[in-house]
Amino acid sequence: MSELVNPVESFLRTDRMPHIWCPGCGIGTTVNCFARALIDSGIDLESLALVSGIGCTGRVAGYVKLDSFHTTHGRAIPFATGLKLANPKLNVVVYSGDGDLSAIGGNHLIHAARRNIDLKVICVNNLIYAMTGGQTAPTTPGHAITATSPYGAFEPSFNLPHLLEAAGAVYVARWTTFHVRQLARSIGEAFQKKGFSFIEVISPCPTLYQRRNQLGDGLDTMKYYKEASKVRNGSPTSEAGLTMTGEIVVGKFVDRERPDYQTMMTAQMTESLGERYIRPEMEHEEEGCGVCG
Amino acid sequence: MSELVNPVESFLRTDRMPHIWCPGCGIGTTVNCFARALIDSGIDLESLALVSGIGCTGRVAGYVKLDSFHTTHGRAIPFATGLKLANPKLNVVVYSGDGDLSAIGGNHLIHAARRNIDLKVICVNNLIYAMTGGQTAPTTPGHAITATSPYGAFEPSFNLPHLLEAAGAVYVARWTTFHVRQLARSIGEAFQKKGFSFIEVISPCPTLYQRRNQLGDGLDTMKYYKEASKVRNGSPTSEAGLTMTGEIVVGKFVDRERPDYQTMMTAQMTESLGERYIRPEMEHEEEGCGVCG
Amino acid sequence: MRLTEIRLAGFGGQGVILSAIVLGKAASIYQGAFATMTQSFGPEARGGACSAQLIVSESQTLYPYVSQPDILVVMSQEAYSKFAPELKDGGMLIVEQDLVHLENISAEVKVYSVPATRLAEDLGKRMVLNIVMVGFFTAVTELLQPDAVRNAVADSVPERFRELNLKAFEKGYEYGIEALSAGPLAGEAEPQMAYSEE
Amino acid sequence: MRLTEIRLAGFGGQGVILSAIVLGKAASIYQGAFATMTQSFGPEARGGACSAQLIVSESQTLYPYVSQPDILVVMSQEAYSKFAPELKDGGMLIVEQDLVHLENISAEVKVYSVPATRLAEDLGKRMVLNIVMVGFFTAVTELLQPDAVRNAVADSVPERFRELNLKAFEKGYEYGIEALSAGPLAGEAEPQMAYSEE
Amino acid sequence: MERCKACGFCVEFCPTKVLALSSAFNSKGYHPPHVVAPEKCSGCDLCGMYCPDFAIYGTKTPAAAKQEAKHES
Amino acid sequence: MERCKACGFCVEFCPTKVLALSSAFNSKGYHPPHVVAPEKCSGCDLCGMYCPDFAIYGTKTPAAAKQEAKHES
Amino acid sequence: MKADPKGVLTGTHFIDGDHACCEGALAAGARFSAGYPITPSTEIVERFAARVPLVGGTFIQMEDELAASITLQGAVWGGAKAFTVTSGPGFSLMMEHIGYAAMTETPCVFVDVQRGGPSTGLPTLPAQADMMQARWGSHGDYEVIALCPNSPQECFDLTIQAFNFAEEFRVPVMFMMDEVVGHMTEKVVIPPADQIEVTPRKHTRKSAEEYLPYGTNGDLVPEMAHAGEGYKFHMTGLTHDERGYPNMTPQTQDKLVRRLQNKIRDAADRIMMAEEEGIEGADVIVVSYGITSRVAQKGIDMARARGLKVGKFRMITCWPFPEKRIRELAEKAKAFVVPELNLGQMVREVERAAGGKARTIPVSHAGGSVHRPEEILNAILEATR
Amino acid sequence: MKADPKGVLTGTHFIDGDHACCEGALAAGARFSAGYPITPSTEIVERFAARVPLVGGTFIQMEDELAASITLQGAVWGGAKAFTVTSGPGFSLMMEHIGYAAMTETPCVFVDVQRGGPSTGLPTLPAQADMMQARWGSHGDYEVIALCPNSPQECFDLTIQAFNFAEEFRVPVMFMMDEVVGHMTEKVVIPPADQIEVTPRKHTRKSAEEYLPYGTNGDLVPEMAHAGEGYKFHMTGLTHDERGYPNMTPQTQDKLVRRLQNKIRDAADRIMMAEEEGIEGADVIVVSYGITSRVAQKGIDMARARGLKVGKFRMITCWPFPEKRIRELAEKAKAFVVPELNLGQMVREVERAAGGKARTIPVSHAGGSVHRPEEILNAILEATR
Ligand SMILES: Cc1ncc(C[n+]2csc(CCOP(=O)(O)OP(=O)(O)O)c2C)c(N)n1
Ligand SMILES: Cc1ncc(C[n+]2csc(CCOP(=O)(O)OP(=O)(O)O)c2C)c(N)n1
Ligand code: SF4
Ligand code: SF4
Ligand code: SF4
Ligand code: SF4
Ligand code: SF4
Ligand code: SF4
Ligand SMILES: [Mg+2]
Ligand SMILES: [Mg+2]
Repeated sequence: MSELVNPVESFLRTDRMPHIWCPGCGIGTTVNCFARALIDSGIDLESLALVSGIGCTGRVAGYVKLDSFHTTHGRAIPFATGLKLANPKLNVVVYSGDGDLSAIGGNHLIHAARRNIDLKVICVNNLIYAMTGGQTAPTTPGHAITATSPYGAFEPSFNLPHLLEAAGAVYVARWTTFHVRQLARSIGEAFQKKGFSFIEVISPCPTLYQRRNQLGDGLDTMKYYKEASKVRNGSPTSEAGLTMTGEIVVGKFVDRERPDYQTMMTAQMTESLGERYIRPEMEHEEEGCGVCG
Repeated sequence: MSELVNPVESFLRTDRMPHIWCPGCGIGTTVNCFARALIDSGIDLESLALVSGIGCTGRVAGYVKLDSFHTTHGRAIPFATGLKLANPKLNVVVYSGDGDLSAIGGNHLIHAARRNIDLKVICVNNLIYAMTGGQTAPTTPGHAITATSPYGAFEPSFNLPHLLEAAGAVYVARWTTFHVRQLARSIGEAFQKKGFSFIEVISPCPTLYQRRNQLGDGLDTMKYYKEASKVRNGSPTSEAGLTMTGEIVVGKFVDRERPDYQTMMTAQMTESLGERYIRPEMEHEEEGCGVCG
Repeated sequence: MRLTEIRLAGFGGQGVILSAIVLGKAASIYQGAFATMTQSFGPEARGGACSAQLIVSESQTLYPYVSQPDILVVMSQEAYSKFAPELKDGGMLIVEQDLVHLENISAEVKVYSVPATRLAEDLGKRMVLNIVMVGFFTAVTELLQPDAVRNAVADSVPERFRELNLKAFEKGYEYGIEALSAGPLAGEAEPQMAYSEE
Repeated sequence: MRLTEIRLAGFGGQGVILSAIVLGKAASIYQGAFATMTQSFGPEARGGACSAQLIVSESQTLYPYVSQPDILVVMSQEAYSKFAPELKDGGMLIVEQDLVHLENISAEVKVYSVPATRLAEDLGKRMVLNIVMVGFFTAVTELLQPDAVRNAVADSVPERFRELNLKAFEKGYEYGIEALSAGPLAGEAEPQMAYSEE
Repeated sequence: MERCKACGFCVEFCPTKVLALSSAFNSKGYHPPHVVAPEKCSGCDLCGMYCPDFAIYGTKTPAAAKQEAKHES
Repeated sequence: MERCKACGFCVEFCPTKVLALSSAFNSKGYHPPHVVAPEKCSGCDLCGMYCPDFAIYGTKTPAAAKQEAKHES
Repeated sequence: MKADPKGVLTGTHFIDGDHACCEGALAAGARFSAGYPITPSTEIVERFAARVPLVGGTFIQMEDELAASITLQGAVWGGAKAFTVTSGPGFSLMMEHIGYAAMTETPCVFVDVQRGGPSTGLPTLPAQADMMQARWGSHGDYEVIALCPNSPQECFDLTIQAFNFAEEFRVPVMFMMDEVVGHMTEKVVIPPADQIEVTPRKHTRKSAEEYLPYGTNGDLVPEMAHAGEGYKFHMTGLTHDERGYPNMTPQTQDKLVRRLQNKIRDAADRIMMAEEEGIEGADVIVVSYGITSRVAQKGIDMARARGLKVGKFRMITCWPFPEKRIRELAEKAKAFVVPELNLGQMVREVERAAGGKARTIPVSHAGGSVHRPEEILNAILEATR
Repeated sequence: MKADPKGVLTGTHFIDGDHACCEGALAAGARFSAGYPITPSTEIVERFAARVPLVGGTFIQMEDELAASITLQGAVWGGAKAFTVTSGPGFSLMMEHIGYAAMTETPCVFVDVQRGGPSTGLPTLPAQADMMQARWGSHGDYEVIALCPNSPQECFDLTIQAFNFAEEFRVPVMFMMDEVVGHMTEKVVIPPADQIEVTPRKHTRKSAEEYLPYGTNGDLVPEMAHAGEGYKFHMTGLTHDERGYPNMTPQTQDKLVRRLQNKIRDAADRIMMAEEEGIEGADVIVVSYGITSRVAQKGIDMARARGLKVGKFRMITCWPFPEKRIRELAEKAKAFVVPELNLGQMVREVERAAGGKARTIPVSHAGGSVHRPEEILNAILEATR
């Protein structure tokens, strides 16, 4: 059987395996789906860059065999923005956790969605700050016990698809780690779009969220996802709020067309400057590089 | 006529007049409406604190005769949050500009709305960063010329009421400086609510926005507001986007009930801790102060 | 070109800074000399007083500030009150005739006066009063070559306003040539008479 | 209490840190002596190796680290391989019998062995293996007063688990008393025999 | 009226057209409004609400006093 | 199977119940899955997509080879 | 005044430095904390979140460190004693607001549990490489106080001291722990409340009419008022006059910023806390702080065992730097040996203050662990050569 | 290599320092800037926004300085030369990402046009009080290069130099202007592109298989690759090995962080740029930088007019501090006079390096204007006493 290799193997830095994720952690499952989406979409891996922030999910950047950037906490999106604008030919994926993207990174999230920067954002939402030991996140459901909410969380949590739709994303979907095929399909769809895409994946953190709330282990959580999820493609995002043990509305919620940032920039500059405008990407088409000599 | 005094005089630090705002600037008009709303609501001025960020609007804190805090750029809301949580009896108003609140302060804006902190936010939206000389703001309409968009702005702008509704505000309204009575009424209504209220006021910056875009002076702008505004109370916020010269949808868009942060905190703590929970405000009711001795 | 320290002052919107830039450009670009221009930003950015310091010289000057100007150009009463006392003995004072009322001028000072705003209004654009002033300055100070200043004017304004500004320069310059031949006013004279005499 | 340097090591989830805390608390709170406990956080926070260093002494010790422990408690093979070489000559080695296979032990070392996991499982909660180990440690080292340790156990676990943990302590303690009277194993002996002999 | 910067808001939006910008200058060089039709003033204070410079306001005074005493100067 | 951490996802969600957790340990002390019903395997690779540790996968092999060669070990 | 007994967990505890720091804050009267999780500091606020609802106060986890570091200041102006807690990356994000606290004279405490840097670095391992940042990390001229504990007991005691200094001088105090001290568990004795001295807020007793928010007389520290008390005061991060009004002139700037500096510098002797031992007659003095001071002890002991005359100067107050004392010591000893868990930070100050009178030998360490005592011994040996 | 002519506005201009800085960046090959407006720096990016679409590049105004300071780094890894521009408050917000750039060895330039601080301070008036922050403002140990221009011409020339150093050493370079230099207008001569030397990116020529992202041989500066070139490399702000993989051990930390330090320290002589005049035989040497160096000149001239022997040492490179040279000068002169628009920052380094060999006399100034030349003269007089 030695001639057979796991198809995702070529997407991984196998020299860094085993990874640090706990037994039953959902992050690896999402990576698996991501890898399979890449295979299916036949996208050129050399043109693909992956950017993560800090967190358990943030470690994804360290495990994928792509140009991969492990940035600072919350700043994956602006880093990715610079990458994309400097080299518009890149496909840029942002892969990070709920806390990283929506707490400290919340401002960049809504502004990048507003600008409609052509980024594919995969947000692994385990409803907690896992890496730092299980503190309350803006996604933590009410009443959940966390390290910083020892008497139960009471802040309302973000309904991320709703926020992202209002901010301007062109593609918004939510799945759980149970929905492996749908998730892979969504990722593939996001690659077809030009603009800001946001895919939320609800994922177990048995070590710090489920166990502390007597919600069992990873497998128990997967079973809960299976039971409690309702696929409602096109559902109004305002109706997609989450609770600790209730229904999980999943599906593709938003898929609309708006010109992306670079398209708008080119249009406006061309309108004002006509021929005098030199598109940044033309630089890349020239012979010889102005940076490296 | 010397015995008659302008009724807003008592709200102003007259020793700091004249203010720095340009002729035809709308900020003063909003302050006027604010002062009148305070008179009408009969609110106790000693319990009222006003917090601003940095900008032309941010200077409001320096002109009102209230406990008034001129904080750092973008951080009026978290400062106000601390003020309110440390002394729940205060009425706390945040008064700042569009750039301050929605660009650098965007994260705090959405998180405070999510948490439903009991703050009244008045956002003077002049569609520009005025204080620094007229650069593009997240609110600048497409095609407008600014100091940093010399060939015309091309980024889509935020529809702030829509964003704030999605983030969780309980009261969301928009008026222009033409709508002085409605604005004063809205401010009064916000004081009646417990929770995060957001009032956007579209306001002229003749010096740096209107003139540069050949939109005339302050008065021309006021006339445009008068003509182009459509009062649509209860309008879906998603339909309240703005353009440079088009219709301005104004009105009270959101007015809903959700328990505010402190109410939820008390409920959760009481549920978990029962009698052992000591509410922070109880401290203030005690004799003798634990801080000042 | 002798080392000359100049202060230009007025209020926001008069184009004080641009006039300093034009003069500096003339010296440093079109006459191959050196010029250093600094401006005061008041504590509040909007409106209010506005002043520029310009040092022109044959060689690079390191210290960039003017303490006792050789030439003071004032376009507002406030600027006059603030800066006139600093003027060097024997220095030259140039004033906007309608906006400045002269008081207590030392006899040592050579005063030239020009109704720059009105001259500009005559041209149909009040806005160009600063370039009128530049023309006047060029004539009465004889510090810079008129052609160098003309080039600097042409180079410093948007294409569509070029002609107008060049006209403004000539208007000020001509007025200055006359004033120069008339000689400086005594500090006591009511300067606005100069215009009504025309 | 003589200055004693102790290292406890195993893998994440075994409660290594808590056992060190209990021992430290016994010394410093219930016996009025001093204890310093430090722990190694590995490069990766989750799972993996886990170790604690504990120094107990009559007076405050400033230097908080152990380089050559007097007593080494190991609860995993990895910990054993890593730390056994550091053990002081004539020191004491305490091992989890089922999880550690002894190799190349110097004859100077006194080895005591306890099937803490199985003893804990006998009590119905594998989780308390660390407190079984604490009991065993108390018995064989004779470093701390058993009552001080009992108090520390009671004080360190949540109310609802108190009884269980105290039982675990006793189980380990009794096993230790027997082991002590049997004397240390030779390094060569197959330690798991100790249990099957019961 | 020393604070007035002549934006014209009060003049434009006075519902009964009580005011007009005067041709005189105030000390800052602006033309402040003056009352041209005091009898029409309802004391609605809209001028006061509009004024960005806190330079004017209206009051509801007894009908007799209406034509005076309404506009700070 | 050295990477397996015995989460049980593959076992639970294999649509045809091909797998079961074994009682043996791998070197990390976990019980990895083993194939109990190779003939039922469709090669759907759901196990592969679910596995958070990249420890298993399914392939569509010719029918003859189905019972072997599918699960990395 | 005496501590409020509600916050004081009197008794003998076996807890780590992070938890002791939290108890110190509670004992000092802190009833508000705004935080954002980061290893290895989070345990402090985790404990605070569990403890403060039982004492009457609030913990709020903010969306980021920018928010945390200003929310706490809002709370101070609302009448609370407040602090925040972070580690390197978060500390970097707090720099703007440390400057704001200095400028507005907001009494508050910033705890930095130092870990390996730069950037994300070594999240779970120790360093002492934010020492210069603690002093210089915000733009413009300002002064702070920085304290370095070396044990859980000191994490308790000195946290109280940090709050007391903050109140006395109306200054942000940097409480510079390190990962080892934060995670080290030792006996911590918490005395009864009536044995804990707590500095009350310097609250004005003037009437609203008399009150000048930034006026001072004599001691350079203005009196404070809180929102909601009727003073209707204004405060700003702009250069301001005694009324708290913006006044952007070089004169006002000079007066204000020099006062901010002098209120600390003039009191440096009082703020300076250090542990000295074996200084008299010492040839070499080991200058250290935080966890390194305990490691240094072993190096000193080893050197003394070889008959060397080695003194120990352990800084508790690192900022303001004990310049005067080091200058004095430079006249006495031949050399200073300065071990720190960084590539040379406080040693620069030692070198400066020594002014060539005594040699200065850094013992640098990039962090991630502590020095081997031998490294310190070797430096001592080199110093005596 | 030679500058790309597209970005070079060859000719003689009469422009201010802000605009000259922008032209320097364009000449150096910068084709990307991410900014956030703040007085008095905004003119730089305003000009860039107007110029770069005509040259082939991008300006993006971000939502805040946190974003700006990391977006530019994304652009660098995407293949651009990039910079950002700010002033005090914004600089404070960039501290985390300056550390990130240092750790990941991202070549880039941060321009800080210094204004009065702390906090919002004096937004439109000058200071030089972010000098220590430029070196120490981020957590952990790292090294940067900082340059201080004193004229618009230097704003042009030295911006190019800043980019060149950034590329040569793969380090963030701090370009420390001040409000006076930024807003001062003078002649700026921009030479033809073929007379402008530009340092190319140190791009690897290795194959993807051979390439070690953080491996070095000899010169301590690793070779770089960009995203999209097939290298499939990883980079992180965690402590990392030569492969760029996280490796959180004290050993890797030591190797990495010391290399980050040494690549700059070892090259300090080469990086050190200064202007010396009248040093030989001088009794007093005035050490200054930025706008103050021009003010100091007047003080020096006044002192020389009185027959005093005064030398001038003008630092162009402030970090790494010209330690060696100051040490040498301390042997020659009796005293250093150090005027700066702050309450004493670089003077501490001078004092340290002087090591008691020469007196050090600070001439502090809280900012908002420049020194009166008499203040400098007086200090010189004091120094000769
Ligand atoms: C500036 C800064 N603040 C805080 C941290 C500490 N930190 C690391 S990861 C993390 C939260 C991670 O949560 P999330 O993004 O949900 O990822 P998860 O671990 O849950 O996958 C935090 C707060 C940091 N590294 N940097
Ligand atoms: C950290 C920081 N960044 C930038 C600035 C500069 N700044 C001051 S006000 C302002 C924008 C103000 O815009 P807005 O909030 O819309 O207020 P306006 O002036 O338009 O009323 C900016 C960018 C600052 N003071 N601090
Ligand atoms: S802590 Fe939670 S999120 Fe992190 S690896 Fe473990 S299970 Fe996954
Ligand atoms: S610049 Fe614009 S916003 Fe600022 S005061 Fe003037 S008109 Fe108002
Ligand atoms: S108060 Fe009188 S003047 Fe003012 S708006 Fe009303 S009617 Fe007009
Ligand atoms: S009084 Fe007020 S509203 Fe009327 S013109 Fe003057 S400033 Fe404008
Ligand atoms: S590939 Fe085979 S074993 Fe895997 S899930 Fe599909 S049917 Fe089951
Ligand atoms: S093979 Fe993978 S999915 Fe299956 S039990 Fe092991 S880790 Fe879980
Ligand atoms: Mg998470
Ligand atoms: Mg604005």
